[in-house]
Parts: sequence; C-alpha cells; structure tokens
Amino acid sequence: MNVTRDRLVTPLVFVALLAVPLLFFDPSTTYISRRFIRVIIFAIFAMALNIIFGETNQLILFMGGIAAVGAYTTALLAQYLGISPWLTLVVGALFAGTFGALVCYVAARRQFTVIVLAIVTFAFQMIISEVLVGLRDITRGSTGFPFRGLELPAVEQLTGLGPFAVQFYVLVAIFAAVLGVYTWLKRSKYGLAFAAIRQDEFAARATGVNVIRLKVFAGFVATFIIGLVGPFYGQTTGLIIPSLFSFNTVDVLVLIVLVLGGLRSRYGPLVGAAVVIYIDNFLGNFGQWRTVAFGILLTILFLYFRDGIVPSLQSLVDDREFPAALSGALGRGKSK
Amino acid sequence: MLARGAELLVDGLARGMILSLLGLGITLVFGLGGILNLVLGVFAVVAVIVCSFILGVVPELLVAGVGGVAAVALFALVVDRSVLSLVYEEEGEDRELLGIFVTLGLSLLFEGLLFVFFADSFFLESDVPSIDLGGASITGSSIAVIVSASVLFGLIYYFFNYTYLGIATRTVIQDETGSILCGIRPRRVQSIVFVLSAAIAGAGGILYALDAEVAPASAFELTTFAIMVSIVGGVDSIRGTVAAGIVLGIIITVAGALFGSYLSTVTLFAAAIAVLIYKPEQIS
Amino acid sequence: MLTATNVTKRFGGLVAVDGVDFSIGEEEIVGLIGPNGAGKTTLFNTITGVHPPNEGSIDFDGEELVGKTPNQVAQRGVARTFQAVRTFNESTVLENVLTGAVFGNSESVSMNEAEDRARDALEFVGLDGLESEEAGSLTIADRKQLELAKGLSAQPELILVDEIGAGLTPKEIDEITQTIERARDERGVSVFWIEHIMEAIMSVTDRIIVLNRGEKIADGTPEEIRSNEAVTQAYLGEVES
Amino acid sequence: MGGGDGDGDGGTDASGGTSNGDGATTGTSSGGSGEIVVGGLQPYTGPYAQTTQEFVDGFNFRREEINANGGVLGRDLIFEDRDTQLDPAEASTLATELIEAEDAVALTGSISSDIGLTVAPIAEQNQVPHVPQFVGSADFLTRDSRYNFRMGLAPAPTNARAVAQFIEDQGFQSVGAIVADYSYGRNWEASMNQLFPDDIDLQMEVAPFGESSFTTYLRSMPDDIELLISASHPPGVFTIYNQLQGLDNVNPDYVIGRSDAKLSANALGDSVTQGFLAQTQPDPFSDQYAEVAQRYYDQTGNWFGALNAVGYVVADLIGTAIEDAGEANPTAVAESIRNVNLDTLFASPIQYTEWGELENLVQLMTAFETGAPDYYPDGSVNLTEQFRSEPLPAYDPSSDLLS
Amino acid sequence: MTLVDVSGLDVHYGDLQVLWDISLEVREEDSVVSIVGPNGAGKTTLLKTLSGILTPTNGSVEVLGQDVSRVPSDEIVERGFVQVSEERNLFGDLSVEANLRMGSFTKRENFAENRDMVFEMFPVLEDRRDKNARTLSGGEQQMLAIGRGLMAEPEVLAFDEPSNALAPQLAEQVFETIEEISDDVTVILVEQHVDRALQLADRGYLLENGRIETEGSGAELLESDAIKEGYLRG
Ligand SMILES: Nc1ncnc2c1ncn2[C@@H]1O[C@H](COP(=O)(O)OP(=O)(O)OP(=O)(O)O)[C@@H](O)[C@H]1O
Ligand SMILES: Nc1ncnc2c1ncn2[C@@H]1O[C@H](COP(=O)(O)OP(=O)(O)OP(=O)(O)O)[C@@H](O)[C@H]1O
Ligand SMILES: [Mg+2]
Ligand SMILES: [Mg+2]
Repeated sequence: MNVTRDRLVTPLVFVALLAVPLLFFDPSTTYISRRFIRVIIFAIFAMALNIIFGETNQLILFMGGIAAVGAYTTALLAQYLGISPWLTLVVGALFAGTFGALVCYVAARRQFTVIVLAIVTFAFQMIISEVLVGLRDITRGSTGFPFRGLELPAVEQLTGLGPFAVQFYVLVAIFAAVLGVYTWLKRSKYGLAFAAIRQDEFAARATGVNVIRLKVFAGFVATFIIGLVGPFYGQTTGLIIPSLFSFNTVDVLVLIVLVLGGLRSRYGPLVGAAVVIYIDNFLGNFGQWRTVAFGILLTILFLYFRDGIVPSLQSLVDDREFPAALSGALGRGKSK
Repeated sequence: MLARGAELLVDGLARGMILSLLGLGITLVFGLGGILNLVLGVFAVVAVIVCSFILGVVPELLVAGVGGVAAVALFALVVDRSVLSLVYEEEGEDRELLGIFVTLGLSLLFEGLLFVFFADSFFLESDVPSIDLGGASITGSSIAVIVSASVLFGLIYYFFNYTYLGIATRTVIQDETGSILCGIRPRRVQSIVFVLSAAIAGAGGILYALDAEVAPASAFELTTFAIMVSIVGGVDSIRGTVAAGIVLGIIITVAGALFGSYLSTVTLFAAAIAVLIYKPEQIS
Repeated sequence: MLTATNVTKRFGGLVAVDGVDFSIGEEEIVGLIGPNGAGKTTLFNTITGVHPPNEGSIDFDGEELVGKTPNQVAQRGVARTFQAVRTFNESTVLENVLTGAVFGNSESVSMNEAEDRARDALEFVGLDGLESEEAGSLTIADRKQLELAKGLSAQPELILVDEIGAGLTPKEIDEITQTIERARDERGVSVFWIEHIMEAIMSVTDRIIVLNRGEKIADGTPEEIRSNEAVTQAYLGEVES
Repeated sequence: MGGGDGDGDGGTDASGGTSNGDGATTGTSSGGSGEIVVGGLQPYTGPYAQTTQEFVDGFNFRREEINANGGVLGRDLIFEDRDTQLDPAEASTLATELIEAEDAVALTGSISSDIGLTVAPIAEQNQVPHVPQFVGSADFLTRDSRYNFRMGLAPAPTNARAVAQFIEDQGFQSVGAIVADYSYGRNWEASMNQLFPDDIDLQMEVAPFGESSFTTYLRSMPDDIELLISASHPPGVFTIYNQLQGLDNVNPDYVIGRSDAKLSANALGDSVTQGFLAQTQPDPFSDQYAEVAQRYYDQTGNWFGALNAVGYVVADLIGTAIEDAGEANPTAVAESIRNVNLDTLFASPIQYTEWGELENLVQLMTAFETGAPDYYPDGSVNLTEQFRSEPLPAYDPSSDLLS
Repeated sequence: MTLVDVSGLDVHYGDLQVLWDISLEVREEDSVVSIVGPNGAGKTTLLKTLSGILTPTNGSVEVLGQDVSRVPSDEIVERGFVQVSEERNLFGDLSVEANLRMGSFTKRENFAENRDMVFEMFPVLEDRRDKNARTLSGGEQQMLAIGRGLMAEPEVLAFDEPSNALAPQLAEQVFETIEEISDDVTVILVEQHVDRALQLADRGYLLENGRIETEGSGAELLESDAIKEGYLRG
C-alpha cells in the first residue's frame, strides 16, 4: 500500500462526506438525503462483508437477516422496556454478532467450504424472513411497524441540522470507526493471519494460526457491524419490515457493491456503494425494464470489471502504464 | 387415516421428484463444472411457457413437453456458448464466484424479460385420470410426475454411469487437464452438461406446472429449492440429489399437513441446515 | 524429546499407521522412509494434530500432543513442511516467514521482533534479498527453502520435513540437506525427515525409522538400515545400497 | 415522512402548482405548469407483474383519451411509473420520491396489503391522494384517513358480505374456504365467521401465503361441498382451482376466485368454464363497459378485462377529480375525490365515505362459458352474470367486525 | 519420418518467458528421447506445449505432421501423441477400470483388448480394478497413469518425471516398464534421474533456463562434462 497516498486520500474522503449534508440535504427533497444515507449504510455493510469474506474467505448470505436481527431486537426491546432504542442498539448488535459468530464457529469446526457456508447462511436468511413474517404477534408480520427512534433531537436543536443530516453524521462516524478497525486489522498480526487463512487454511493451521478463533472473530466483527447498522437502515425508511431485509434487497446489493468497489480495498465499499446506489436509482426511470437493465449491467460489470473500481484505479495510478492497467481493469487476468 | 397418510406420501413423493429434477440441474453444472447456475429457475419457467404455447397448436402434452425441453436446451446452448465461455476461462474458486455473479446477472435479465413479455400464469394439464388405491385417491398429476420422473432418473443414471460421454463428464470435474490428456474436450463436455441440466430443469418445470401455477416469479423460488436440494444431496452426487429431493419433498408435504402454516418452509430450510451441519464432509 | 507410543491411525477399514513406537532426541536428525503409502505422511499428521491417532500417545517434552489442534502443536514448538509445497503464494516471501514467526510460537512476539526473526531465518536458508518477491514467483527449490525458513522462524524445537527433496536436482538436494544439517548444528533443532532419496537421507541422519504398511519394521543407524534384510525387501530393492 | 427533515416546517409537501426552486437537485421534475404527474407504484417484477401490466394498459388507455381531448385543466396527464418489485420498503421509498422529485399529484398502482399499508401513511403525511389498484386489507383505512382511497379490491368484510348474499341466494349448505396466512386472508376468515349464514357448514383451511401445493388442504374439504372460496387466498387462486381439477372426490359447483376474469381465463384455459367465478366490481355487462371495450379492441386488438377497467377507472377518477378541483393541487384533488359521484365502469357509481371507503358498492359474480364477448370476437370464453349483489355498506374501520 | 518437430519455440506465462528458441525433433526410429535439466528449466512447459495445453508465442510445433496450435488439444491425443503428466492427472473418484476406459476415449473400439494388455503388464491393477484411483498407493497410481496413456494406442508417449516421489524399488520398476514399451512406442522421457534417463535414451537434450544447452546420443551426454558436473553424483 502506498502510505503517502493514503494519508492524502483519507482526509479528502472524510471532508467530502462531511460536506454532503450541507450541500445536498434539503427538507423538501428527503429522498435525496435518503439516497446518501443509503450509500453510507451499504458502504458499511460492504465493509463488514469485506472483513468476513474479503479477509477470511467466509461468504455469508444472510446479511439482510443479520441486519434484521439487529433492527428487530433493537426496536422491539426498546418498545418492550419502554426505553430509547439508542440504549438497546448495542444489545441488538451483540445479539446479531453472537449469532453470526456461532454460525461461523460451526462452519469453521466442520470445515465448510465457501459455497457450503454461503448456502447455509442463505437458508438462515430464508428462515429469518419466514419467522419475522410468521411471528405476526410480536413482529407485526409482513407489514412491519414504523420506526424512527434513532433520532437525536437535542443535537438537531443544538446544531440546527435536520434529522437526516444528524443520522448521516452518525453513520459517517460508524463508517470511520469500521474503517479504522479494518485498517488496523490489516496492518496488524491479524492481517498476516487472514492472508494465510485465505490462501491455504491447512498450511495456516500448521503454521500455528488459530484458524477457528480468527474466523469466528472476523464473523463476530462483521455481523456485529451489520447488526448495529440494521436499525439505522430501518430508520431511513421509517419502517422496520421484513422486505427491507430480504436477500434480494440487502445481500445481492452488498455483494455487488463489494465486488464492484473492490474486494479487500479500503475505500472500495464506499465507491461501490455510491456507484451501485446511483445506478439503482437511475434505473428506476426504466419502469418495467428496470430489472432487465439491472441484469444486463450486472453481467457486464462482473465479466469485465470484476477486479473492482478502486483496485483498478489504484493500479492505474501506481504504475502509470496505461495499457497494462487498462487490461487489468478489463480484468481478464486474475487479480494479484 | 391410513389412506390419508398414503395420499400424503404420494403427494410428497411426486413433489420430491420434481425437486430432485430441479436439484439435478444444479448438481450437474455445479458439481461438474463449478458454476452455481442461478439461471436454472428461468430455464424451468421458459420450458413451461414454450410447452404451453405449443399446446395451443398441438394439443398433446408429451409432444409439447419435448418441444419445451428442446427449446430450453437450445436457449441454454446459446447462453453457454456466449457468456459462460468467459466464465469457464477461469479456474477453481475464481470460476465458482464469477459463476455465481454472472448467472445472478443473467437471471435478473431473463426474469425481467419474462416479466415484461410473459407475465401470465401458466398451467399444464396431464390428462392422466386420478386413481383410487385402497381408499387413497392418487391424483393424475402425481402419477404423471412419478412415472415421467422415474424414467428420467433412469436415463440420467444410465448416461452418467454407462456411457463414455457420461463418464467423461465426471473426468472433467475431477481433473480437467487429465481429461484433455485422454482426448476429451472439457469445454464441449461442459456445454453438453449445461444443456442437459437445463433440459432436466425444463422437464422439472413442466412437471411442476402440472400441479401448480408457474409464472416468471416462480423462477427465483424454483432456483432456491433446487440449490437447497442439490446441496443437501451433496452437490456432486447424482444419487444424493435424487434422494435429497424426495426426502425434502415428503418433509414439506407432511410438515405442511401437520403444521399447516409457514412452519413448513421453515422446516425445509431447517432440515437443509441440519443435514449440512451433520455431514458437510461429503460436500466439496 | 518426542516419544510416541503405540500410535495407530485408521481410515475406515485401512490401518494407515499401526501401533508405531518411536522417539526423537534433542538435536537429532531422524529419517523416516518406507514404500509409497506406508503411512509416513499420516504419521506426521498424527503428530501435528491433523489426523489425531485412534490409539496411542505422543509425548513432547512432557506434554501430550494427542488431542491438540494443529495450531496448538505448532505453537508448542513443532514446525513442519509439506510433501507438496504449501507456501502462501500470493503473499511476499517475507510475509510467509513472518506468519511463522508470529504464530508458530506460544510466546507473544511483537511485530518488530518477529520481523527480525523472519529476516534471520531467510538469511539462514539463503533467501535474503528476495523478501519482497511474491512467493509464487519462486522456483520449486526456493519455495522448499522458504517453507523451511517459515518453520525455522518460529524457533521450533522440532521440525517435520516431508519429502523436501522430491523433484529437486542433486545439487539442490545437497543444498537443502546442508540447510537441514545446519539447522540442527547452529539452531539446535531436531529434525524428523521423510525422504525417498537415499543419498540425501543416508548422509546426514543419525537414525532412520522404516515403515511398511503402517508398521515400523526397522529403526537404527543408516548403516544398520542399509544392511537390514527386511528393509531391502520391502523398500530398497536390489538397486542402490 | 414524519421523521423526515420536512417535519420542522410543516407544509413543504410537493404540490403540483408551485415549483420548489430546487429543480437543480431534483432534476427531472416536470410538475410545474406544463404537465400533471400521476405516480405509479407498479409491481412490474414479482407475482403481480401481469396484474399490474393490465392495470397500466387500462390506465394509459384512458389517460391518452383524456389528453387527446385536451387534457385536464388544459394540461397533459403524465404517468411516472416505477417498479416496486412488490417490495413494501422499496415502494415507500419510491412513493416519497415520486412526491418530492416528480411532484406527483396522486399515487396509484399499489397492489397487496403490505404495500398499501406502508404507502398509506406516506400519502397521509404528504397529503397526496393514494388510489391503489388492489389493496384489500381492512387496516388500509382508518376513520382518520383522508388521502387514501379504496379502489379495485374491496376490504374482506365487504367481499364476504357479497358472498354471503350469494350463498343465501343459491341456498348453499356446504361451503369451504382456503385462507392465506396474512392480514387480508385473516380478515376474510373473521368476516366469513361473522357474516355467513349460521346454518351452513363452513370448512376453512389456513395455508401459508406462498403455498404452491393445496392438495392436502383440498382433501380435507367435505365431499358434498357446493361452494369453495379461494378469493381469501389471492396468490393461490389459480393453483387451488387447478389442483382441484385433479381431485375427483372434492367437487364444488362454484369456486370464487380473484376478480380478474380475463387473467383467469388465460391462466386456466377451458377449465375455467367449470364453475370458476370472478368476483368483480367493474360491470362487464353494462353498455358503457361494452362501448369502452370496443374502442379498446379497435385500438389494441385486445380483450378489455376487469383489470384494464380498474386502470381505466382510476385514470377517469383522477382526471375528474382534478377538473372538479380546478387545480392540480394534491390536497384539493383528494378533497374532490372524496366528494365525487362518478358513474364509470363499476357496477355502481363511485362514491367515497369520509375516510375513503367505497360506498354502496355493487359486486358481480361472473361465470364463464364458451364463446366470445361481443367486444372481443377473438376470444374463446365469454362472461356470464351469475349473481349481482345488493349495494354493500361501506366497511367502518371502527366497527368490531374483525376483532 | 519425424514424429515431433519443434523449431524456434518461445513460450510465455503471461509476461514471463520460460522457453527460448527451442528446436528439437523426435524421429520414428527413436525408441527413447530423454530431456533432462534442473528444476524450473521448462521441461514440463515444453511437454505441455507439445500436447497443445499451452500455446507458444513464437516458433512452430508439429506433432505427427500437424501444427498443434491449429488443433484442439484433444485432437492431438486422437492423432497418437499422449502424455503421462507430472501430476498424473488421474480421476481420483473413478475406479481403476473407468480411468482406463477414459484413456480409450479416442479408441473406444479396442477398449477391452487394450485393457487386458494393461492388466497383463501391471497385474496389481487388475486386482484393484474396482477401487477408486484415489485409494491407490503412489506407485500404483503411476502404473495406472502409464496404463491409461497406453489405452489411447499412442505413437508417441511422453513421460514427465515418472519416477517422482516413488520409492526406489518402484522407480526402478517404472524404468523397466518404459524400456519394455519403448519397443512399440516412441517415448519422450523427462527425468530427474538423469543417469537412468540417459542410459535408456537413443538421444538426449539438456535443457537449462529454458534453452537447449547440449544435445546428443544418450551415451555422449552421459560422458559430457555438463551432465557429469551438474547432474551426476561423485
Ligand atoms: N485422509 C485420508 N483418508 C483416507 N485414507 C488416507 C488418508 N490419508 C492417507 N490415507 C491412506 O493412508 C495410507 C498411507 O498414506 P500416507 O500418505 O501416509 O503414505 P506415505 O507413506 O506418506 O506415502 P508416500 O511416500 O507416497 O507419500 C495410504 O493408503 C493412503 O491412501
Ligand atoms: N502456471 C505458471 N505460471 C507462471 N509461471 C510458471 C507456471 N508454471 C511454471 N512456471 C514457471 O516456468 C518455469 C518453468 O517451469 P516448468 O514447470 O516447465 O519446469 P520443469 O523443468 O518442469 O521443472 P521441474 O523439474 O520442477 O518439474 C519455472 O520458472 C516456473 O516457475
Ligand atoms: Mg507422503
Ligand atoms: Mg516439471
């Protein structure tokens, strides 16, 4: 990694993020505010996936379900105890993280391959959806319930910012924290261990790496993050509802965001989220052709840009050899 | 009571055999070529649609069914020769992941097209009369399903165990270079298997439509079930997939009758998870 | 230092290792030979916790290894290399060795300390200067050296070496044999070494253990093994002796 | 929405008349003086793809007629449709966007209770009328609703009331029903229990919403069953009917399915003539319907079905309401919808209660026979009127019928 | 007649050039042609190029009169050039017999006959005919790989380090087998056991760093300094 460039990029990214609400948030166009919030949320989801999948090669397909676990726990517990969801937020995240860690533990112990773990978690995703719809008496079934308990009226008053702006800043703070954790992980012993696990789990074990513990650790961190952001995701729509957390609405999108942005890159998730959410909204204008257009786009992007936007740009800047970088971007060869 | 149980079992068996066929569609391509084919459900739906159009002209289900399957095979061939060729250039895990992503994109594309152009619901009728077996009434469609699926299983089993080409498909998954050294062309075998899997899924879809409504929205559901069945069956085992489909079919039918609610779906996925956790070492 | 008693490992009906007893002393180089499929690699796997034995016990410095996971065994001070090289090919040479230095040890090693150890090990095997190369770009011989360095950087007491000479030229074999001997002489590491190449193994081992169909059929100095009737029959054949 | 930044300053709702001055950021807004935008929340992807397409065809047919006749208030009526993918969360996002970015004067297109229930509060908060295609949930409207209006699908109690009249009319003694395990299905269950004659045998089976195999449920129906209600399981209607054909010991005289006669005939083929009934609100036997259907056929070559009619009616309703209001302001439009008395393709004139429920609705039980409607000579089945209900009282959400 | 004719061959992996200007030939009258050289010299790369698995960047490769870059690699097998590769590439989950059967993919009509011939040559394979290839010992696997190669009725059979990882006794057995079949088939032999390989060879090539350094008859090479110093012990 190029450290000087990193020093330059990070402040730039955050200045840009902090400026977003001032530039674009307007009370009469809340839909624009929401788009930006969605970008941040999906960027954080993708960061979490980056940690668990990018680093330790555990592909989970129940991110929607985990986010739902976080959101429902937070909201329902707050309601039940009659306290603010800000207090139950961490409980929800811990619950989600524990669940995720447990699944990862079983998978690591039983030595599931990537695909088997993917399918097991996919099955869990289906079960979570079914249960949320089925336990109508507790969860209010498929129509969900309104949720906007994660506001900070005091901060709004103090700063004169609208609720969406405040929410955006809260999420930027979470994003920064996750980015910090990720950067630290990569540069510490964990980074070494992750690289070893990813390339040859068996050899990693023989070298002394506690593969199971690390996989569970990565699983916990990732699902904790997803569970933490879940309630904010509900907050943005103003609703907590099963369909918000379905496989198609969360997992598919997060995967696309991560792969497109760039697996194992620090800013890939953010860039990917921005691009994908933009495309998603843009395609809305296609009416009944939306799905078709989305499918074509996905296929093309994966076939020709699967090394990710950020890594491609990086190599473009790094070696300045245009033809080589271009062929990298067009991604026939395997990524380094 | 006994008759009711028998009815349930037969219904479950028929349903299970359909699941087995769909599962085989996944098993063949993933087990033999490393591509998790998320377009499978689309193949099933397209077969039903074509079949139903042919029925409008030639009112003979067998003819129309073969027509539907043939059309899907052709469709699959085009997909294989064009997009999948790019995927097959990769190897190992790269191919697996690219396979998932590309077929995901393709499935959205095709589903979208179906929604725009063929959004109707489709049913097919078997004309097989229902029969009475010791008080248990067995529906005509169940009979049609069980008989035709059995024949298909037999053919598939024979193909993969007793023909050169069938065994060659297994060499390609086990060692692509090895198969080249034997004079087998992996890409050709992969194409054949892909087309075959689409045809099997098409047949599964047609049998499914004898009983239930098939619409573009069914594609995702059918793919999901197919993946579950295939994974529970061991991903690369044809026999395992057939068994898994039948067992899961009976489980959801019985669970549906007993609990009569959303729990039957939960049961299906829970059963799948249980099997996976219990014996994942069989699953590569 | 390592004492194995009555180690037995079965795969289904197949008895891959059958009631084997042996020991390895401090700073000793012990060879392990035997026909293909005799159970040599499997014996390694029972020691390292990959395939825990069905019966028997393996004592290492007073500690029972049976029941420990591979990473625990590695951290107790038993490093290993693989029959088919398993370096982390997308990582750099230095990162490979660092992984061993950081994790292959029960003490908590700081990154700086680990890097020192790693560079030291690389120099020891003669790979210094290649630190930032991708491991995958090295020749087979160098990758075998790299595996050795990765093991040694953990400062193990014992290193298990599986057919490190296979596929190497005589010259390369000589080099790697010397590295192994120096590891014992200069670093005090014991070596347990599987090899089919007799020239290599006969020249530096203190003792050789012979397996055949899972059973130990001989255990002695190279000279004793060379003249052992059973070994000649089962393994060496009429050729080189 | 309430939590939105819009709360602080109250009435910043999008309105057809005033330009927001933020055109730079909203980009495509076209709601100013030129055109009047109606927002469509269409489930183009998902199980109702066909249903929504029919609606859109009917809607656009009427909309283009209106525009060809000089538009409303001299302005063109524009349709901004979005694919909700039958996802309530997506629908709620799109609804907000259509209101804020496109200055939609009304929203339509919603299908299913889930979508209806999530879009309803958005309509209320932004004070933009919402006329869904099919939302049957009793909870869609409360006594305080002012911007949501029932349309193509009546609430379960109203439908059940019509069926109860049909049962009495025919003198059925043994009735079965398959109920979907979600709010609309459960509303039917409660309504049937409450409203059906006490002296009949009523056998109800609850099946999951996404069920695809109903044989088990059908087998538990009594042998002498005369009427089977499957309308209480909308997504399963066709499958239920089809699987019923395969069972010889369960033989009801009639099966009440969904309201879409045309789709039913397309999906079920000839077997639809064997007792399938479509419970419809548009009156396909009226002269007015026949006349519109003829025009539709002349223009498109297609059969003008009940779903097309609902789309047509919505366009008609919104157009009329804007004309009545004299301005394309959503609040005013909602007000004039509430006061409308529109004689269009429904079997009864469209009239709303204060809270947006259809009043004095008349429903038809439409059966099928071989032949073709006059206005669609290419067809192979024709519709016959099996039963016509009395005007049905509007469902009052404050009643305890469903509790 | 020239069975294999290579001239001016360059091969790359991506940007990395591995073979440089290689020219060699194998004639019908040769019984064994050996190629020796250190690790990474490019021996395997050369054989893979002959089999059409790798495509050359420069030069021409004609195998049995056919330019290999113009035909798919399976057709090269059909024409009679078969390789027993370094990794053996057996089908682990297929039985011994099924492996042999796949070997006869291009000569199906003679399957039974050829199989019996292989069984005669390696009786142990007949004992294990129903066992999956994975469960065989290393030596048995090598025999199976050779047997599978023979099933295609090759004119030229190329071996890539057939004695690799074999116990000395088995290694010797393999060399004897090669000697035996070289009566009927022209053998190309890549070996680390340089002395054995050159003893068997009519002609040999020494490949170093992707270039042919020396060529000559087996006996000549055995006596050459290059070989003596680099590849033979004491
Ligand atoms: N995981 C396993 N499952 C089943 N059988 C196994 C397994 N690992 C090894 N075996 C069998 O155990 C026996 C011993 O194998 P092992 O690998 O220990 O032999 P080896 O002595 O190392 O031989 P080589 O010199 O060829 O490497 C063989 O028959 C092998 O097939
Ligand atoms: N797939 C590959 N990608 C990149 N480089 C490769 C690849 N395969 C081999 N090489 C490189 O090409 C060179 C020649 O390799 P090759 O396998 O042909 O040598 P060899 O003479 O067969 O060696 P050995 O005796 O070890 O089998 C080596 O430097 C090797 O690292
Ligand atoms: Mg071994
Ligand atoms: Mg080689």
